Amino acid sequence: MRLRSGFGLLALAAAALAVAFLVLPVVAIFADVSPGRLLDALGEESAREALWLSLRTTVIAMVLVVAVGAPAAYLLALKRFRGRSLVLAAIELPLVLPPAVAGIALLAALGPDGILGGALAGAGLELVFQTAGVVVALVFVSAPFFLRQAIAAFAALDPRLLEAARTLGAGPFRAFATVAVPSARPGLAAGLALAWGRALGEFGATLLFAGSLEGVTQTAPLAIFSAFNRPGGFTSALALSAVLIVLAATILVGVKLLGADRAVEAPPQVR
Amino acid sequence: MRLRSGFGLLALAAAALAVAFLVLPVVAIFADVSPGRLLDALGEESAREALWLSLRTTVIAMVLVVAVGAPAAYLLALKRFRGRSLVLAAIELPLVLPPAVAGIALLAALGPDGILGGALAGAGLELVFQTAGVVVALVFVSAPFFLRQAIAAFAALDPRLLEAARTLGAGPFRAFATVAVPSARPGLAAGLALAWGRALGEFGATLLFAGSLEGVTQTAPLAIFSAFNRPGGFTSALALSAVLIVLAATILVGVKLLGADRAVEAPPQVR
Amino acid sequence: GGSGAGEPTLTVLGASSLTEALGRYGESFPGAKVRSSFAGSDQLAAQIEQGARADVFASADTAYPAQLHRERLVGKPVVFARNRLLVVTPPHGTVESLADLTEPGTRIVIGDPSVPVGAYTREVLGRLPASEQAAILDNVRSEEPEVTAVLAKVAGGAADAGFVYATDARTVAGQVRTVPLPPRLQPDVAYAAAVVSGSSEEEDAQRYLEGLLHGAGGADLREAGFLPPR
Amino acid sequence: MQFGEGADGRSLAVAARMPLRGFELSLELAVGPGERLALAGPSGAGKTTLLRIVAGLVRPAAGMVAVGEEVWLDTAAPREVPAERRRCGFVFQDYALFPRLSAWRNVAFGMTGPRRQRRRRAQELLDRFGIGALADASPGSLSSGERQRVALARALAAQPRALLLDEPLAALDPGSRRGALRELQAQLAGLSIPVLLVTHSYDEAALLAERIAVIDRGRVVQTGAPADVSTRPASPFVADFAGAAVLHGEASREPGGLTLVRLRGGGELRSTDEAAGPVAVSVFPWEITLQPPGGEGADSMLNRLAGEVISVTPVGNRVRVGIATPQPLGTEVTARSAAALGLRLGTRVVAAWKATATRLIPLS
Amino acid sequence: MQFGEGADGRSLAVAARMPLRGFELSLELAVGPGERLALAGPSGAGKTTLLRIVAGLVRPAAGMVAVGEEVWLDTAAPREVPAERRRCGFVFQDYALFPRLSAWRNVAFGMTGPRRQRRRRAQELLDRFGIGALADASPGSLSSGERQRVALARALAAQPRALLLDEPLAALDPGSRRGALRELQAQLAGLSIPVLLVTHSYDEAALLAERIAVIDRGRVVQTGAPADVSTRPASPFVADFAGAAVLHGEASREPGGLTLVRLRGGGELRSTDEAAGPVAVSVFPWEITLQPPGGEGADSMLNRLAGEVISVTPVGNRVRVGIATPQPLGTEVTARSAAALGLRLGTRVVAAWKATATRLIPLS
Ligand SMILES: Nc1ncnc2c1ncn2[C@@H]1O[C@H](COP(=O)(O)OP(=O)(O)OP(=O)(O)O)[C@@H](O)[C@H]1O
Ligand SMILES: Nc1ncnc2c1ncn2[C@@H]1O[C@H](COP(=O)(O)OP(=O)(O)OP(=O)(O)O)[C@@H](O)[C@H]1O
Ligand SMILES: [Mg+2]
Ligand SMILES: [Mg+2]
Repeated sequence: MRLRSGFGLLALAAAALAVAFLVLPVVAIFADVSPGRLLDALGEESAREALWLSLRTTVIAMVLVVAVGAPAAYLLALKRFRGRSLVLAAIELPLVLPPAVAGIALLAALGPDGILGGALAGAGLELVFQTAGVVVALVFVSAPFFLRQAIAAFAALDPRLLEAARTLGAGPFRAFATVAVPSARPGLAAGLALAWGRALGEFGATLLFAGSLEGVTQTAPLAIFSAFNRPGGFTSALALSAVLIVLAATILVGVKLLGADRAVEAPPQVR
Repeated sequence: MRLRSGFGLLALAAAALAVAFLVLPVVAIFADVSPGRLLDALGEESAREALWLSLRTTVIAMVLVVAVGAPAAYLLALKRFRGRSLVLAAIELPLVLPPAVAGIALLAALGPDGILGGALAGAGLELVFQTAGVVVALVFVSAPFFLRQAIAAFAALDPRLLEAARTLGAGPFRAFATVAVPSARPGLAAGLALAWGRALGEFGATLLFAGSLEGVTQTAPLAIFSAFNRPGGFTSALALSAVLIVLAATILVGVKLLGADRAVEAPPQVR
Repeated sequence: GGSGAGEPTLTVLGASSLTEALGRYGESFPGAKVRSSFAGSDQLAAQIEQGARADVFASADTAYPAQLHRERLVGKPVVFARNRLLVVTPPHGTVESLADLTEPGTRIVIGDPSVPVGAYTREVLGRLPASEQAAILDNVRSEEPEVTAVLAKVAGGAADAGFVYATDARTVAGQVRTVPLPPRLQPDVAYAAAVVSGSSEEEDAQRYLEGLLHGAGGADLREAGFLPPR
Repeated sequence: MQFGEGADGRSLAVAARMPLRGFELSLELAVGPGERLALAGPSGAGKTTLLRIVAGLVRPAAGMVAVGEEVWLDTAAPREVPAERRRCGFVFQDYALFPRLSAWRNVAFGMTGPRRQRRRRAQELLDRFGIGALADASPGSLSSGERQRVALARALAAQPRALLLDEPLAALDPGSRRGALRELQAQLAGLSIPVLLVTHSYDEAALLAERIAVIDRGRVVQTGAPADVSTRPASPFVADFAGAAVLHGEASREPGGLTLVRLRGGGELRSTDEAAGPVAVSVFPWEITLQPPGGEGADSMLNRLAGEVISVTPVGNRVRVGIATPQPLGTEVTARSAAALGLRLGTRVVAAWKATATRLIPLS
Repeated sequence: MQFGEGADGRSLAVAARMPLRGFELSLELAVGPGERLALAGPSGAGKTTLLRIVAGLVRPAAGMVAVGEEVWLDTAAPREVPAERRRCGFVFQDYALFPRLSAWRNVAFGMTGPRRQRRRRAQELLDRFGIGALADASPGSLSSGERQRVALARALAAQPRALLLDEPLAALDPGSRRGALRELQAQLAGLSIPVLLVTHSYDEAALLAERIAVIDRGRVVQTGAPADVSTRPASPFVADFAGAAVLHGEASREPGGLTLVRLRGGGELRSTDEAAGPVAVSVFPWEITLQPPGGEGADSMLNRLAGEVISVTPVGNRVRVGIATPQPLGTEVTARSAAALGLRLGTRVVAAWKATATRLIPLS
């Protein structure tokens, strides 16, 4: 598309508008926070603890999401079965739940009086008020993001690569680990970045399901909310938000680089 | 992958676990709500009004997102320029903002005292406590979902199709409308479904930026929240949630069908 | 709120816990159309600080109105209602009295100190003997910045007890039991409201506050379980 | 390091039946140790499907696959060895190299043992195929010819019991195809395992294999040495496929031992083949000479058809000439004769050939 | 409805210079109205790039493109007409049909006017190309041959001023290529606009075009009629490309009017061409006869090289025989002579050809 055409200019305007609209509010947060306040926010013990808890719980959640989600997505991508499209729609539903409803839904399913409450208690597994509960809430809200990207990435795999692996003696697991995952890596990384970003910002479901206790269940978004409530806490809430945004941006970019299609940078094909 | 192998069974277990974990909480909501309550929820004037407002505002938001986002994504997908990857990361940042922070950010940028507040007021445009504000909040939180999918879909376009269109006399707009958009349709539809789902569940940013005024800015998620604060409100909140889930599922499936790759169902290639 | 040619419109920002009472009051308010927006008091304060145009701010505490008043963002606040704290427990729970809260292993949820209900809860606990206070605080499993989260956990059986306002308990009526606090422990829970500076409908806003104190609004508050301002 | 040679003396046997879109695949084949059998046939005939059945990538409705004593599939037993335990080398049509593994890692994929040893053995194989220097290159940076060699090395590295190749030359551009063909010939010639290869083209099949199985619509219509198949086509389809011109007519015995064929649309031919009733007549383009009209019977050629030239296409030192005889006829003459005849569109000529070069194929 | 015929009398002229990866594209070409010029050359030579420059899809560092009076590009002016206003028909290598438009909508894409009229004109064109029945089919459901015809129809439907075809036959499987080649010949023959087509293969170039431009590493190394290019190759590269065997040696004049070439590695040849100093010798495989060793000089063939047979590959009724003369030599003989000689790997033979069939190419 030539930029110097009517539509080219229109598209340019659209892109500028879209970028400005999405970036401006984020910039506005930074504009409200002086660099000094940013450092102060990091200096606060409780803020550091919340960030650290956020990092820990999101990492664990991402490990779970990837460890269970990748094989699950692989299967859902490759197998055709009746009701498949229904299943694919169902796993996207958590996306539309308002956060508080997601938390209540988790309580109704996994809380002590929930559907599986007895079974979990019997297994000695306590989630509510526990860091484990935070992880569960994070997995619930972020898994759909990873799953849908992973399914798309695996579905786009060249099936002959998997067949080639089989004729070379690779069983299903080896084919998955050495052929499918490396080939789908850019898509998996994009899904992971998205899920991680969503988990880092997660607020409502965590609060309702796991609660909010410093050092145990109070993640950064909860700490921001709490700071926000404190008289005069507005700026420190913004400062903590800014830190969270920087952290998230780092993770987004880092994970994407990890998934960057290195094959593309291979030397050009010459004969 | 054969299911009857060690890894096949493992993947099956992973898929079952993932689906159950994501679906169970949603089911739990329905289990807690009797069908009668569901109908009652629909019977309430305020609930109907909130659903109708949600539908209206999300539709307008989606129209804006697609109308501006599609050409913007097209340009961002096809043009290489310095800082492109930075721009692509920046437009994903709203994804990680905790909802309340997103609301504050919008207030700081577009509120009466925000960066652009004066300019907007000068143009006679009021957003806070206005339905227009809801739309702005929805666009802000949902646009990244559409944009990233749309960019991926346009980037995957065969560039020769666009070149072919040009050699046949199609200017940039015609190439976009008649070649790029139809070819990218499945990706665009997936992005739209995701953005729409996210917009339907949007709570925090809307509440802070647009308030929760019945009939004006109180969308379904806000009405759910408001119901929580009324006597006996827990059950009616859950009932309204269930209705919202059904609505969202319908939209998700509908939009996906719209984007279904009909070419795939073309008669098999025989020679 | 702007004024049309006909009835003026009054924009009321109310604390979430006032949803029922102010909702009803607004519907029957004479002489003006009332639009009410309910959210956490802190969120409403943030909106006003960010310049949102409203007419009345009805908070669930006195601190936010006082703070905004100092910043000249609202007029002089008046206390328009009071509330009581009580303990909610699951219907089949183990907690039947205040004393049970000190039992080790009892799962208690209270408000985050940053929200009024959390601050008041600490005030209540402060009036208990030091050992009891320590035992209860030891049992606190979560400090919730939203009352909904406290109620959801008690109603869902995830917590054995929670400290909330009497009015909040009504939203989960039937799903929880309530244990009242003895009067000697009751804090002075006051709700203050003020007219937002620069309101274009100042007269009506003032009239709205009057009604809350002495008129139909007061009745609606009483009906929703609030106590009259002393 | 050895490859292929390990599996001495074991032949591959396949029998399969399976409904495909539009027709049923139903065939039996056996390939001896060290034998190269080419499956040739038009697009969609079921060639790839057969290879996939052998490799275990597709399960037929009924069938049997065995290499020597080892039964890979027997739907009657039932017994089925999964693809990954068959040790069946497969060279895919577009090679299906793993895009994120270097050339040597692709080759080493099917090997077992410690990494260093696999690396060394992969390097040896790559050296043997003349691309040792490219061991660390990624498949995307290789030319199609190089990719073909990596794919073959990879399939052989796992010391397969049988080797399957699906159109190994189709992905090459025409410029590299000639060279690659020669190389592949040499590489396949050294193997002692059964080799089953698929191709669209009769010529390629003839060059690469000792035996051809022509397959059409799921059935083997003829097998035999390349020369036999082209000189004695079992059906008009095979004749056409092997490059012959095919005409249709009605045969009857003549006194004198020849067979007379009255062509549909007019004209008569004579053949030394025996036949009666409806037949297809096949004659190779290079058996036909072109003569100016009029000069009758100055030679031993019994068959003469006159017509206008409708196409002239030079190919190397020869010219392909299409003639509008009652049934259009493709012929091939030397550039010299074409010039001598002054051939151009519209020229009237007589196509003449011997009765001995006229193959008759009875039509049921 | 007419196509091509409208732009009578306008020829296409191109001159372009542009750095590519590894070398510089730098060439000038002109194609007359109705002329078909084939760009032939190895992969990566810059053929596609040249077409893209003409169509306006790539801008060269410097250059000029014009059709008749109409200047499409002149970097000196500077002037550049965007691709969509050049009306330059382009048939892409893999056709680049719009996958979500039916065949007729693809064809009608470049047309203007009301829908019904476009539909009718598209249908006419499809009928003309023999695929009228497929007007509503989606490209995905067409065979590659049908797709090629749709692509050509689409390019012509916009009544282009020039037609560019990038390897129009490369996407076809070998089975359909022969037929498609014939058809394309007929279709291109009827046009009155300049036609520039790209191919990898000398044979295809010879069949489709009146003039060939052989291009290598961004430069035109020879242009001329196909016969001229193959009989008088301007460089060893062209000779090899046209299918000749190429040997290297040192030439010197002999008394008697012949040139003597001492081959590198041993052996002598004689040629009627004049040359001195280092030369490349080219001879076409079919000019070479094979004889049993010993029978010297029984014929007029001055050039004789002895060696062992290293490859024997039958092709139709001919056999390609590789011989390990000091510089390896590719020859082609009839199946009959091959049989008579008892050719097999290792047989010693003498390759013989005439001095008049020996082309000398001086190496600067
Ligand atoms: N698993 C299957 N079940 C049913 N039909 C199939 C299956 N796989 C392929 N087919 C059909 O069988 C037919 C033969 O396909 P196959 O790929 O074997 O042909 P081919 O001879 O390899 O053709 P080509 O030369 O084009 O590769 C095709 O019509 C295809 O659609
Ligand atoms: N816009 C460009 N700028 C620089 N180099 C380019 C550009 N486009 C292509 N090239 C390079 O120019 C060379 C020639 O490419 P081109 O596609 O024109 O070759 P070709 O002759 O068509 O080859 P093939 O027969 O394989 O299609 C290649 O090495 C390619 O990488
Ligand atoms: Mg095939
Ligand atoms: Mg090219």
